[in-house]
Amino acid sequence: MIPLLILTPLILLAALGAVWKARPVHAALLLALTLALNAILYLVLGADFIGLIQFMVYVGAVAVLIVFSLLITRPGDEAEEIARRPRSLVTGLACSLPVLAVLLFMVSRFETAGSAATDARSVSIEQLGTTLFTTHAPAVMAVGVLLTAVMIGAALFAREPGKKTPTPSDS
Amino acid sequence: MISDSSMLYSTPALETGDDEDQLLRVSLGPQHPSTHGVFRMNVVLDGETVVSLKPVFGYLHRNHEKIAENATYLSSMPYTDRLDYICPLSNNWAYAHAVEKLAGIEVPERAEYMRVILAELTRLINHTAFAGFILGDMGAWGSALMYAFREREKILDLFEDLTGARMMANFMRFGGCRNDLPAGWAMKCGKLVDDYGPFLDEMEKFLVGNEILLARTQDVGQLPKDILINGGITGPMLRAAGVNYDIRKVEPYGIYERFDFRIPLGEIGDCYDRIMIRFLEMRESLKILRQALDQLPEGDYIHPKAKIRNFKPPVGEAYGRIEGPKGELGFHLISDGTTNPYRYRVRPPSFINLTLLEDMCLGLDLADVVIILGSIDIVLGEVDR
Amino acid sequence: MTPLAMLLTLSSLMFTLGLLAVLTRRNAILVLVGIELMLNAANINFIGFWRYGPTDPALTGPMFVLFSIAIAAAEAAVGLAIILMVFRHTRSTDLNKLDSLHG
Amino acid sequence: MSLEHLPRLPQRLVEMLLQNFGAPEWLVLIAGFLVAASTVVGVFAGGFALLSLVERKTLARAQNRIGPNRAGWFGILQPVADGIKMLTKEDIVPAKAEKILHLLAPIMIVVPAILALGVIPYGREWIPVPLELGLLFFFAVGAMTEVSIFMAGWASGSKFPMLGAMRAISQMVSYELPLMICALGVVMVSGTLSLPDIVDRQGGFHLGFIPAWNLFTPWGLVAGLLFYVCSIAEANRCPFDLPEGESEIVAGHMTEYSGFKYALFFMGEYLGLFAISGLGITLFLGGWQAPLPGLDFVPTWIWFFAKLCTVIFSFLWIRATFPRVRIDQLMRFAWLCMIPMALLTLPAAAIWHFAGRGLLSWVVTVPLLLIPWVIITVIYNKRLAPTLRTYRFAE
Amino acid sequence: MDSPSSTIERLPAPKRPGGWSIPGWGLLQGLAVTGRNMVESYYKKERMTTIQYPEERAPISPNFRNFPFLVFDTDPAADLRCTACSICEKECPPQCIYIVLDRDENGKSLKRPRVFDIDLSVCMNCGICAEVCPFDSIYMDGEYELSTDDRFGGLLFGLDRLAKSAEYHMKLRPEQATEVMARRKAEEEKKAAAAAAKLAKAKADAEAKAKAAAEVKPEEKGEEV
Repeated sequence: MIPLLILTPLILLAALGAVWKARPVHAALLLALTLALNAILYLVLGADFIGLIQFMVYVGAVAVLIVFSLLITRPGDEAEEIARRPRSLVTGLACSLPVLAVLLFMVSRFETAGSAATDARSVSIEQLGTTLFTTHAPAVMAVGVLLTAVMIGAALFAREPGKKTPTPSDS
Repeated sequence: MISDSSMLYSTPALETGDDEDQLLRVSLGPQHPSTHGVFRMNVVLDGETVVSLKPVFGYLHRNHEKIAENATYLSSMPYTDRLDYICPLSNNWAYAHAVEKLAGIEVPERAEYMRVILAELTRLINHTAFAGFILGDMGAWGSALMYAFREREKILDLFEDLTGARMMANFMRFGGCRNDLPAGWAMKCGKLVDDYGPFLDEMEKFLVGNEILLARTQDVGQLPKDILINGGITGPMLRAAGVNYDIRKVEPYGIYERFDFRIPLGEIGDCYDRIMIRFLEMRESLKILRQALDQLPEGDYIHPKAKIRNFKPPVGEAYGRIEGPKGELGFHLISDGTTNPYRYRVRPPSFINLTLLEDMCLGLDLADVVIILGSIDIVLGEVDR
Repeated sequence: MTPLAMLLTLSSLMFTLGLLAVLTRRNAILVLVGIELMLNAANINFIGFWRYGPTDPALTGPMFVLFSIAIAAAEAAVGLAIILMVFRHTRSTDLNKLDSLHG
Repeated sequence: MSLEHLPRLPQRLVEMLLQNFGAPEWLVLIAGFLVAASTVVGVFAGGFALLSLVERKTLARAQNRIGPNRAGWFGILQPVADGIKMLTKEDIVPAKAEKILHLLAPIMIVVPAILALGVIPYGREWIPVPLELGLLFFFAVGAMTEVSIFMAGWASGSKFPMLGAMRAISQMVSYELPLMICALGVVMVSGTLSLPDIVDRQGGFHLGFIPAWNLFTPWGLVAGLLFYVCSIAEANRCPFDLPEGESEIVAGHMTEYSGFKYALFFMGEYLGLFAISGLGITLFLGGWQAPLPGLDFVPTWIWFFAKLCTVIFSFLWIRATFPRVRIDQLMRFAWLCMIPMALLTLPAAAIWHFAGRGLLSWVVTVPLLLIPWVIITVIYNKRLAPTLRTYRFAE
Repeated sequence: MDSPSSTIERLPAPKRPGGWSIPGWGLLQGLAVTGRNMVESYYKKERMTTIQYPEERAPISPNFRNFPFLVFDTDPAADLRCTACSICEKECPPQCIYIVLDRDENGKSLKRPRVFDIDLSVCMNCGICAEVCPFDSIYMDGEYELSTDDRFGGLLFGLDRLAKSAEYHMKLRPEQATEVMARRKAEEEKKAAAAAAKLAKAKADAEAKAKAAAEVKPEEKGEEV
């Protein structure tokens, strides 16, 4: 419980930063921090494998990809972003606050309905593997197909449309 | 890439505006590990691809030409050492050659042989160091450079024995050389020439088949022949592209027509060819050295009537050029009959070879720029003068 | 507050934050950041229910998170590839400027 | 207590001391872990200092120089001198830098390297943190390095560091993939993610003298070689030192760093080198197992460090020889050569796992693994190979 | 120009066992070269050419030149060979020599320098001053450890530090010094002989004059009388 009490506000703060920070790279780095803290949360909860995978995939790949895309696209100035913030915030909050309300309402209802087991629980890698390839075998295959398709698709998308080198005649 | 010479001088003015924040403007130099001195390139990059490259030089400008016009003919001789400080003796010879042409001075036989020997040794120094430098530009942490310098030191020892200085030789005089070969010098030189072949074998084994070097240098930085000729490129760079132009053959000076040697010519003219041509040239230099050492006659090392003090060439004009290790090195002198030249002008091969840098680099990587610059083989002392 | 309730609250708040980012950000990549936050909020729920819920031999919670992570990675890869392609055409990642289908 | 237990000595001492004072169980445990961790950090910080000297000496010898020999006997105090120099230098933060990130980046380079060093089994008795998911943990913390390098490059607010960071990210992401795939084969055959267990599975000898290391199997040889190449790239060593690429982009992400922060980068780089070599040794070279039977009297950690020295010496030798590759060649090499070949080791490892070390396995896996080499050789000779240049000689 | 009588030669290609090049063969060859250098640098002198400078020194070639010095025969104040003719000052390429002629109170030249300064920070050790000197008075030194922590005074060499004895020259460059000494001696002898001859002639003249005077004396007297 104590680690949870420490982690939860940290995660929320980092997530808030990721949403709030005007400079895109800061937002992306804070996203990486949020995801890393999430991974620690999983470790604390006893899902070691999931936590490490989360760290590897999210921090090592997704966050880095996002950061890298930011580098390549060199997003525009933040002053503009800050200037139009009040207006966008109104619409944003108008849409998201009801969602939050509904969610929290459901959480409160659930608390009254459900009972929580508090015994320590962990999942061994062997157990996970066995389940993965027996109960969830079709899902694994589907994900495998999806990932292959994604790899090919991403490669096709990202490919330069015909390598073009600048020549004097361009100008 | 540029395909014909009509495009040569119309490199694009970079468009600004919408694209501006997508391009990266980088100033390579003047303090940069691989600009071979204080040289700067204003590079505009798209990602890592070069979109535009403007060389900026003059950081090492020493006013050589004007100083020479205000000093006696002899006083400029030590300054020529400092033009291309890798090969001072070639510079000495080029200047002496120009003055001798201007004043109509004869050079004794022995002095001519000494000059050939020294110039070819200088060529060895230059090309060996070149191989080391270009590997350094490629990031091969100095091994090749150290091997090159190890051998270079041996040649510099010879120079020290002969001229009294390792690099700033100040050795050639109008009508010969400053002093005679010390006893045993020719023998030492002969031994060096004998040992140099195995060293070149080792160096070639080290470099020529190296897959990374092949991948980095082949098809990088080549330009069509006519562009090179129009751009005034000379030396190994021009010969790597297959143009047979070597002043030792085209307009033989000194006694080069007496020696049996060949001019290696490449085909494509990329960085790899430039490296290879230099290796092959070194082999030819060794041949010349062998012959010159064998034929070295006795006699005067300087024309007996050569004047050291109060030297006044007759009124006139002369352009003397030699095949320096980097290309055509020429001195253009106008005399008004006084002790100082009226006009003194250097044609520095490094500088003129550098003019096509941007054309070679466009569309290539930042990493290629460094190699191409290395393959041109510049010395900033000569570029900036 | 039980730990489970706490995790659920955390996940709700994180989801809302993600939604907020999706709604307010104009930069397409930062919208993707919001989507990642929302996905992670869902994952927290799965892990929370697995940890504090009834025992499940099929390990549905961790399994779902595993698949969700795999799919999120795929989604990020494709999303960024698309954004990069759009960027190459329009020289911008600003969603408000991508209005060429606007009629 | 034999020499075998020497590295555990500090830990044991502290634990005994605390137990004598009647400290609670958890405190003893935590203190023991802390001391064990400090032992590892201490050993590798010393190793870093030593390597910085040995590297310079080795490179110097390869280049016919002597190398540092002025500070102390044979230059043994050179690292100390370097340290003093680094510490007394001015710490420069560029005006355009993001101050906090600029400070955090070097720290975040060192931390994952130290964490990664914590899970490697150095000897039979010397495993600082025996994690069940050790291998996964290693890669997970390794993932942090990319973010920190990006932070260094971006926070400097300068162009060369930015270029360096972009190169670093694309390089490390590309080479992490084959690295992990190569490790996956070992995991499949060993059936565990725990590094001590992986080492245990490589114990014993075949035919009485061939160690049962993973390297001496067809798939292990291929995967080991690929792992070796990838680890050079992951450690940003020559010939894949593009992120630093000193002749092109000055010092890459470290350009705007000076003094102690710069030293931290170096420390992170060397510790990372130790970690990745240690992992390679654990996965393919049998960890702390002795190379020949009958050598059991030697403490096992000595074997580990002997192997580590050999591997690191090979890194130095390569650094003394090879030029750097270009970024597009690097990426092409990763995606078109490394990854397909690494993927092929997976079925080979699977066959090995199910069919065992028999004739059948050899017959099937060797051709399977030779296919890409043959293809590459053919492609190399037909398409990529240096076109045999002809040179004319004008008389 | 472009179609030479040429022979075609293939380049020293990467070794190809069996006509095929194995990817990586060239890299292995490179490793072999550096490995060989690594090992041989421990025992082969021609591989490891480093000289540990302050403890060991490279032998200096007899021709080595570094910085000029002025020669005196016996006494640095009185018989410096330099006559302050300023030829070296004019010929010096970087103009680093500064000479002031010494004059007596009447403004008459004493044919020796009062000030003779060479600025080490400007001098480029080319040796032209020694070459052009017609009085054998300036030569190039072999001393090369001239660094100093005094930027101004320490780098400006005056007469006191430039003047070195003829013995020093003899020790430094025996061949050159012997030749110079022999030439100077011959010249001196010639001069002495000439002087002696002159003296003798003068004496003879004087004697003749005296004689003539004595001869004409009576006449003079006579005239006077």
